[in-house]
Amino acid sequence: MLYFAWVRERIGRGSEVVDPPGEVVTVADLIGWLADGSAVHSAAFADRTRLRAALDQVFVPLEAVLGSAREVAIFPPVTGG
Amino acid sequence: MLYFAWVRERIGRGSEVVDPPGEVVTVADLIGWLADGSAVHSAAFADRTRLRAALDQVFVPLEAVLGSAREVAIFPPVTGG
Amino acid sequence: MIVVGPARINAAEQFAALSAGGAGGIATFVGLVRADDGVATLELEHYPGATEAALQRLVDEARERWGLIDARITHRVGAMAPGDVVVFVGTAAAHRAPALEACAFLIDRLKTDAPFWKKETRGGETRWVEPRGSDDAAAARWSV
Amino acid sequence: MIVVGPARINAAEQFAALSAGGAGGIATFVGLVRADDGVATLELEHYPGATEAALQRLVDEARERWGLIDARITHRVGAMAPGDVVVFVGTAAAHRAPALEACAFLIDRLKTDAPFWKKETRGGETRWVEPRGSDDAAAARWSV
Repeated sequence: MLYFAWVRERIGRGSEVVDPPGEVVTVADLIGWLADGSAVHSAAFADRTRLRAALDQVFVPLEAVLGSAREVAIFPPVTGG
Repeated sequence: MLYFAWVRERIGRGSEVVDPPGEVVTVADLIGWLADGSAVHSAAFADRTRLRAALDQVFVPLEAVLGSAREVAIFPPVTGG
Repeated sequence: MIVVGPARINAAEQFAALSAGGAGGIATFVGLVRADDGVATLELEHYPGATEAALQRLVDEARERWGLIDARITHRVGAMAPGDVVVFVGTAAAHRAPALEACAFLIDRLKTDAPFWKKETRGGETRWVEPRGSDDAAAARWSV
Repeated sequence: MIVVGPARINAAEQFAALSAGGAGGIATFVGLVRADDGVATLELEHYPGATEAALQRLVDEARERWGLIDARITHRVGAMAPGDVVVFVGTAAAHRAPALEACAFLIDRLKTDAPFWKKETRGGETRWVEPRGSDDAAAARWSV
């Protein structure tokens, strides 16, 4: 897992390695599973409408299937430029 | 009169002072009067669709009335930039 | 060419590189930290690897769509002060229309497609910048 | 600011002047003598007085229409070689959309509204450049 911007700040770290169970199929499932297991994650992920995700460095909707992705990133909407 | 680009080259000078008669009312009249009086002007003004004009430095259509304008410029379509 | 890093952006150098290709028209857009709205410092975070890949995809798409001679994006990250250049976007083409359109495309789409996040400090308070709804609309007009 | 003259145009200097006003976005367009289409020399003629007035009207219109912080047009006249900058157009605004739109407006309208004429020499032959129909269409899209 990689976290950026205020997601990173609220979780208190930029990356972590997780091993979710088989019923975690989508990015949204993964977010829910992390929130269920930790008050810190639960607070950081409280408003799902403000979360965006990438699988192996490609932007995806939260409904995307994790599949064999090795790198999952969670972050707020981007604000560059 | 001021001439620019190939109009200037064909007429052989960049400016001249003229004193048209009263029946010369528009820019087109002035062009016709100059062409009637000189083979060189007649050749330079042969294709009226390729001529543009300005009165006292403001672009006008050939049908524009000369009025009290003191500076009349005749030139091809512009090609700057 | 894509560059993402903490170094100060030299617009003149970027411009000279674009001029070298024999183009008839060069369009550029430069985004700066505004000096007039009370921001003391701006901090830019990015997603190393993914950011560069996203910018490269945009440059590749612009080059193909508008037949560009060259396209460059340089985006600064880290701490910046008012007046500093945040991003330089430049396009070079034979004629002006493709250069101008591709330049607008690149900065509009960069705003929504490239993982950067801005944190600004003003009046002693620090906050993450919220995206503007108008950015989505600007990016969407380039959909084919 | 409007400049029309024979001096070589320094894009970096122009750019620095635009950056000085505290803008959030700066858009520029630079037109160059193309190095790839066989032109040996380009000669630019203008209508002294009328040309500067036409450019000033365009800059005034752009500043008002898009609320610009600054707008600059510098156009070279006289003899030029491939790679030389013919024209520099630059706009500075608080945000990117007005800067980009005003920059495109200025160069599109300059092409049809400002009295300049180009004469090019290629392969030993000299000819006056004909206007492109697409220039009228590009200028017309800015009519209000």
